[in-house]
Amino acid sequence: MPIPGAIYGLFSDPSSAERGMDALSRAGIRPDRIVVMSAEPFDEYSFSKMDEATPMPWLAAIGGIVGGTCGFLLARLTQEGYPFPLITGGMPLLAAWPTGIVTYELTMLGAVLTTVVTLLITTRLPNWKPKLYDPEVANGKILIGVLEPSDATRTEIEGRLLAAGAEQVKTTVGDVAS
Amino acid sequence: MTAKTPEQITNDLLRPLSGISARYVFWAALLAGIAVAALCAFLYQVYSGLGVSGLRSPVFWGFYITNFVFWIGLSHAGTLISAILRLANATWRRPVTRCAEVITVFALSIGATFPIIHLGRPWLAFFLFPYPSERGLWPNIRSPLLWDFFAINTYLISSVTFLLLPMVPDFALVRDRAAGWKKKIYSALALGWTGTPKQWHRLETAMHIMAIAVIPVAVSVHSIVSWDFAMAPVPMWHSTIFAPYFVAGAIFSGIAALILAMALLRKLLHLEEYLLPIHFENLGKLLLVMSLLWFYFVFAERLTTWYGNEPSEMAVFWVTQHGSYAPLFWAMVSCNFLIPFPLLAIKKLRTITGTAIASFTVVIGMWLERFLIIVPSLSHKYLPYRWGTYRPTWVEITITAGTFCTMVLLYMIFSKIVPVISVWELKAGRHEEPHALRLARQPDQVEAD
Amino acid sequence: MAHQWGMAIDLDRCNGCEACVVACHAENNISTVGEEQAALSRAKHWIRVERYYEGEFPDVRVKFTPVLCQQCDAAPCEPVCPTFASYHTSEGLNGQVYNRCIGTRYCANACPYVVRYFNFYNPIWEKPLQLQLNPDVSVREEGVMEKCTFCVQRIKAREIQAAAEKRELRDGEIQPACVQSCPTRAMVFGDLGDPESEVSRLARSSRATKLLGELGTRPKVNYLPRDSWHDSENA
Amino acid sequence: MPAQETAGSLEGHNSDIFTPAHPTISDAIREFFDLRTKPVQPIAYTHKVHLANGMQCTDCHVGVDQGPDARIPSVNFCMTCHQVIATDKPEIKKLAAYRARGEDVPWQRVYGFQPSAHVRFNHAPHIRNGVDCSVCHGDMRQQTVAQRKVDHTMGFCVSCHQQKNASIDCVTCHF
Amino acid sequence: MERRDFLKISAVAGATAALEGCGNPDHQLIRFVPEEDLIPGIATWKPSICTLCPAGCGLLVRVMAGEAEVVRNGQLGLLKMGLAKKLEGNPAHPINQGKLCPRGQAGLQVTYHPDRIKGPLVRTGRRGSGQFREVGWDEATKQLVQKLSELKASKQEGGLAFVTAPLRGQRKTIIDTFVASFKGLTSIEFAFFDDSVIRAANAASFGHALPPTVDIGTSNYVISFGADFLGTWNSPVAQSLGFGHMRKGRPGQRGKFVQFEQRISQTGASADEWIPVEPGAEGMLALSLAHVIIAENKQLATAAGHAGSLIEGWSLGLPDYAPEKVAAQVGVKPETIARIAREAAAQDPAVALIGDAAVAHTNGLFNALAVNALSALLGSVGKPGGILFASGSSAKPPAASLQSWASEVSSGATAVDVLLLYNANPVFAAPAEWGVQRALEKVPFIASFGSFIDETSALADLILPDHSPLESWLEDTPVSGSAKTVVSVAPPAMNPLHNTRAMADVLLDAAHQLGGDFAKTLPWKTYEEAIQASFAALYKEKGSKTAKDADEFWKKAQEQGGWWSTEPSQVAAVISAGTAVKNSAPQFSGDSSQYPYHFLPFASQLLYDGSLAHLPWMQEVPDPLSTAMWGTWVEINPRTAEKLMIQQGDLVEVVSPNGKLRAPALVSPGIAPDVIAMPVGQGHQNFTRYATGRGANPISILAPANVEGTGSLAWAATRVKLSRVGRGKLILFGGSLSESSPELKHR
Repeated sequence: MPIPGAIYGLFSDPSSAERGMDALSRAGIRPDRIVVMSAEPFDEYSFSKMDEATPMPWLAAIGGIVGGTCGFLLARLTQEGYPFPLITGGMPLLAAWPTGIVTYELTMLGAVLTTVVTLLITTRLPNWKPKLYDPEVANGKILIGVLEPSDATRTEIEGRLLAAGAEQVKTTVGDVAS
Repeated sequence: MTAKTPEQITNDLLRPLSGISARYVFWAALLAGIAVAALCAFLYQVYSGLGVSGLRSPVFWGFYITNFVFWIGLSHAGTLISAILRLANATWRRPVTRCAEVITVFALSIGATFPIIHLGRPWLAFFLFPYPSERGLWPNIRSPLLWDFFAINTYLISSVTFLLLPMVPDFALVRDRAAGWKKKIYSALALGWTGTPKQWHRLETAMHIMAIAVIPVAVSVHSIVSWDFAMAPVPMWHSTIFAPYFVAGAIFSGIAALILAMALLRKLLHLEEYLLPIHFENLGKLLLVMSLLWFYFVFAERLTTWYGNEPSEMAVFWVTQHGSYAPLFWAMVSCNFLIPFPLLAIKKLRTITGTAIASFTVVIGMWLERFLIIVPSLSHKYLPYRWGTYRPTWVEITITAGTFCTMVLLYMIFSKIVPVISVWELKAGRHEEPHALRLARQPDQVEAD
Repeated sequence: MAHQWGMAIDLDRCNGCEACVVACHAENNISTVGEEQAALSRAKHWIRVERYYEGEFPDVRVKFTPVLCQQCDAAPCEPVCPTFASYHTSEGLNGQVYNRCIGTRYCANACPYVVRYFNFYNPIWEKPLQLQLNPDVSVREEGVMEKCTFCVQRIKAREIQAAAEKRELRDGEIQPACVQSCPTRAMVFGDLGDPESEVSRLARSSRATKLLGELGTRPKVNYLPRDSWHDSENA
Repeated sequence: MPAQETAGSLEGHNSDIFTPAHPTISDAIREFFDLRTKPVQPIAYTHKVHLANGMQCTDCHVGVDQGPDARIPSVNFCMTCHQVIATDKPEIKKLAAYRARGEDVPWQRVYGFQPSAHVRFNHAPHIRNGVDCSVCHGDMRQQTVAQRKVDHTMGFCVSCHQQKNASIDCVTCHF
Repeated sequence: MERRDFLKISAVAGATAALEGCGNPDHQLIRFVPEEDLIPGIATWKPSICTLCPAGCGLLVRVMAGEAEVVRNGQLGLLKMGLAKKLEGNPAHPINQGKLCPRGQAGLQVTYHPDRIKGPLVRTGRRGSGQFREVGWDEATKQLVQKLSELKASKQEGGLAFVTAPLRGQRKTIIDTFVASFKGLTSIEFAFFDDSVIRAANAASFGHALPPTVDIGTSNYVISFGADFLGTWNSPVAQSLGFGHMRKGRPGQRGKFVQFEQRISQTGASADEWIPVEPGAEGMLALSLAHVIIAENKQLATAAGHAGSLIEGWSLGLPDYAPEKVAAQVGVKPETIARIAREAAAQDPAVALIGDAAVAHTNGLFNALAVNALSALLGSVGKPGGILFASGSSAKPPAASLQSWASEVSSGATAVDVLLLYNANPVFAAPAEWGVQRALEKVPFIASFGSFIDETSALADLILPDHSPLESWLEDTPVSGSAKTVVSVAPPAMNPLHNTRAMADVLLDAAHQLGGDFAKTLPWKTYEEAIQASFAALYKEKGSKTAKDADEFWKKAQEQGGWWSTEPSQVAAVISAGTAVKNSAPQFSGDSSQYPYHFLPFASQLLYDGSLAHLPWMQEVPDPLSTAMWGTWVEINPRTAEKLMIQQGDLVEVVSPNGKLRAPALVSPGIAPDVIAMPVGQGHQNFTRYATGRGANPISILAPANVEGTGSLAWAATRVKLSRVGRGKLILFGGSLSESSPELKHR
């Protein structure tokens, strides 16, 4: 039975991190148990090939539509807001062009805001107390580790990480399930 | 000179955040002083009445609206440029984007204050907000000023987020190296960023979407600013060319401002190894294109007017070409075209200094352009009996100077709390296409490739 | 149908005497701004008599044109106002709601006739000059745009009176201050909605023109230009 | 209500100019937030008693059905009755004292729009169209010294105008 | 209070302090018990009379309840009272028929002027120092009476002088009677723009010593020689009404109007044909027109009758005035003269009138007689569409001339002990050369009835301020503007704001205190009584269809603002045989080599002769032609300006043989190159906060030349030179001069 905590290695360069990753997967660790952290994106390395799929663009589009609708309604309803028709310049009370402009602006605003919100939610930010982190990452080290490894695998993992070229392997105790 | 390790990069780029020199304090104090003076001038205007400005009939708009258009234009430096570069995936963008986006945020906030500064009764500015009241009255959606309200707010919000998101990983970086109260602050700002692949992927997707969204917003913003004028039947205002003309002008002045900012940062923050000649080279080329485009627009506008020979328009036309506004007009042409063109077109001159000089004249020239769009038209409307003139007073001049100082001051402060170059993006760029930076280091080979 | 207030000005009668200007000042509480401000082109004359010289000595001619707010039906000043301070009333006037005005001065820029005047300072009356103020008309404060209202206070007063007397308004019953004062009877005010009214008759006449009509502002002030003398006319 | 120059000559009467400007910044702020000082009446006039004795509003507030304003009666007008009626009451003594000094009673305004609201209110058409005084002034039969019972906001005016389908065109009131 | 100071206290958000703002009575002025029980917000219209110029238009005054800060027995307080809010023409009045000129409407500001004298003043400082002490009426009247009784006792010749503006009606009667009781001269009437030349000419030509009532309305051809009849001349509102009617009042029929002058006046601006003429050559031109008409047998010479017979060579058809002979001197092309003559002869009725500068030359009387003869020849005298004469104080003795009086006094020939001033400001409005100021300084005691401190009343020892016109009883008998007999009267439109008294009342009061035969000659207690008496007399004389007795007649008159005949009045002409006058060329002071330019002062449309320069409205309303505000200007032809290298707005120095002045230049195409024009009205040294120290006064540099055959000033007979001395301050409301800017051409 697994005990709480995590075990991870710190790699100084992406290629060794790559090897560490392979080692872990060959050891049959479930991918969702593996954790990777780096101070910069390593898109072209396989160890960061995870959680790539996201509906963000679609959500943004929907957000845009919602925003646009709000804009349109705002433009419409406010002009009809006062019970007396406030005609200006001989224009119709509900003029298409300006309504279009307001609708457009709020569409964009909607899209942008949804994007930001989606980003924060999907990445669980803000989260000021990350369960598992190592400041070494800020110094360019790449962290690759396993969450809640079972006692059985513990030593094996440690060995494999070191073999792969981890500069050091650390263990944390305590609930790290993020 | 060899490629920098991530360690070095981080150290170099975070250095400015620690320590404040006496020189810095002096300049900051000086700028702050002028900014405060401007604030006082504004309060004096509120207290005494708009009469303390030089505005009069028929020139009801002067310096304030000139500044408004100018700053909004300047704000197109960042978000738009960096967005374009991001989408075009121009690798040399990486050290540039943040300096650019910061300009946007600050210039936009400054520009947005002018419509309030110029009001006869600024304390009633809230009438512009669509809020429900017992009166049942709402603002007039048909007024271009309302469009401004929506466009500028949208643009501001987008730009701020566009600037902030990529800053989070760098905050994390600072967090991990800082100690004490600084650590507390930066931890808060870092939102607990850890740098898992998921976070990186999401951030990059978000930035991509935002880049797509922000370009049309930026375009719409300055189109709408131009429509503030084009919607009024005023000679030389009521023109279809205005929207593109203004957008082009905005990008033009924006790039100029960016180059200036970069040149200064490079000197003051010793970023010689990050802001390289290639960046000025490339931005210089962009500026050249915009300069030509600007000249093309001016030419098109003038030509059409001249052939149209519509009396009311010709009055404005001649007063700018030969009349009392001619000196300013020709100064503008020199600043925006005659001077920058050779500086940017001739390769030998397209140095950092060269581009910086060109940018400086362009910034001045574009300010003049806005002034010359507004004042001559207003002072020469249809009925010659009511032709007039305009002279700014010390109040307007102080407030104008104040906003320029505020801009620089904000930039200075920013450079002390955030790395002005995006550390992680730079690193990412380093290993992505290793040759990009190599080329950058031998700009003379760029053409060869 | 609702009234459509309009005016006709016969420039063949007008002799530029400025009586209308003073009448307007007296009726509408228009403050004098003083020498210093006048020099800054901030004097307020809701109606002004434009004077143009034509030709050179000795063959000089002078043309007078009283210019006041044209109360356009497609007024450029209205849509640009963000707060509805400038809007079109049900009786076809360009309403100017002082309390809504925040002083963007956009309307004044948009107005091709330059008939909108701005209060750059609070107006002052050196006592007891304030006793001349007309209680039926607002005293405008600093930061507010103002302009000719076709003497809306007189219109309202007459409408209320007619309602009290349960009758229709008579043509020519309402006279703005300028019209009332005009010594040559060059100005006629009335309801353009009523084809029988004097002003409608003049507006239909072949002489009628509009100031800057080509701008499509649909002004409700009709100008009847100066005629020339033909011997035959009197034959 | 359109008595600007009255207000003006009251305001800052010590200065030799009349201006719509506020004498002090705090006055400006107070008006901006519509903070009104409670009027202090020189004499505790009681509407309740007078109305209870069968008097009509228009007996004293003459002109309210003819023109924009309702007249506040002068001391002479009050004294026409109070020569003889209730002369022993302290408040009436005050009244008599004013008259003796050749002064009018400095009644304070209870209602009235802020001048910056630019409302040209006209009583007559309202009275003619059967709007009861109490609609806007509360039931004076229940009030002794007049108090501000009804808040004359634009919403208040507009909603009533709508019910009575009177014009709600801005220029109906603002000019 | 300076605007700058005011900015400090004012500004912030606009709007009068909240109505119930000062919610505590203790913080307020006391309120006086109102004298009248007014209903607030309801306007009443009261008839009145405009006194600002001799036209005598009828007014309606809009009176509404308001609260005024007033001083009553020494205490400042608020008083609810009826206040004049607006002046409009009285529709019932035959002269202005409900219309009113800009000056008349600004009369409102006379009453509310901040610098009005608020009570009787006694001089404390030295003369002209402007230091006075407020006193009560009793003390003030006592001082006046004492001086007068001393004078009476001394029985000295000409010891009393009374200088007034030209007056009519009972005020004149009272003054004349009053002065007559002292030995020596009667009152001196003085106004810069007086009509004595016209009166003299009309007396000679037509037997009416009156200004003409020109029936422009029904005329088909109007020739005006320099008369600014739509602006300031004679009865401008009546003439404007006529002008409008002539132009568009008669469907299918539109009269022509030709103006001859040197500078486009506001009237000339409305002419169908504006023709410049050499200064002073108007008479010659008129006779040339007459020559053509006679020569071409369009009209018999004899048709001109007596008026013609006054012109030498008339019966012979004026051989010396053939267009080609006089063209050079007149400065008008012969063919133009001939054409105008033919047009005029062909139109019936056609009328010729002359005024302003044309009669202010040394040969002004000749010019006037010549034009009168032309009118007579055109057959429009005494006919509709022509020149008519109202009834009215026709036979008036020529008032003593201020000029001669001043010279006598300053030379010491006459000693004057007491000088009374009323509505006249000769120190400002008379040429410096007359030495009025020197004369006044010689007078030991001067009392002024004026409402304002001006250049003249500043020299007074005692000031007895009159009511403003709106506050006092008024009556008037206009002498032109309507063919009907008009006798206007009006009770006060409002109660006096300040501690003032009507001049007539003060005089009557003084008379009664002096006692003697005044009890008989001035039987009335008050001015009101005097007016009522005159109406009683009028009722007896004219009778009335509507009123059953004198009282009702009097009441009706007050209600409608006066009494007027229903039919045009028929007044018999008093023709006295006169000798034929021969052409006299105008004389100009200053020889043309040294002073190359004619100096042409003209009446300001807004400030008139300067007596209205103290009204803010008149200062800020743009002048019709120059569009100038708050200042004066010197009008110059572009060619002249170019020659002298003078730009618009430059400060120029105008030098005449009799003085110099400085004013900003206004370059205008509407003036002859050899003429420099300047409006009268500005240049007050001491006339309230609005007029003092503003611009320059053209009168000050005029030569003391007289119109031959009359005592009046030939104010257009001065020559000047001018030069640029720097930048001036010229405030114009108007931008471009021309509608089509030369800039608008392709280049």
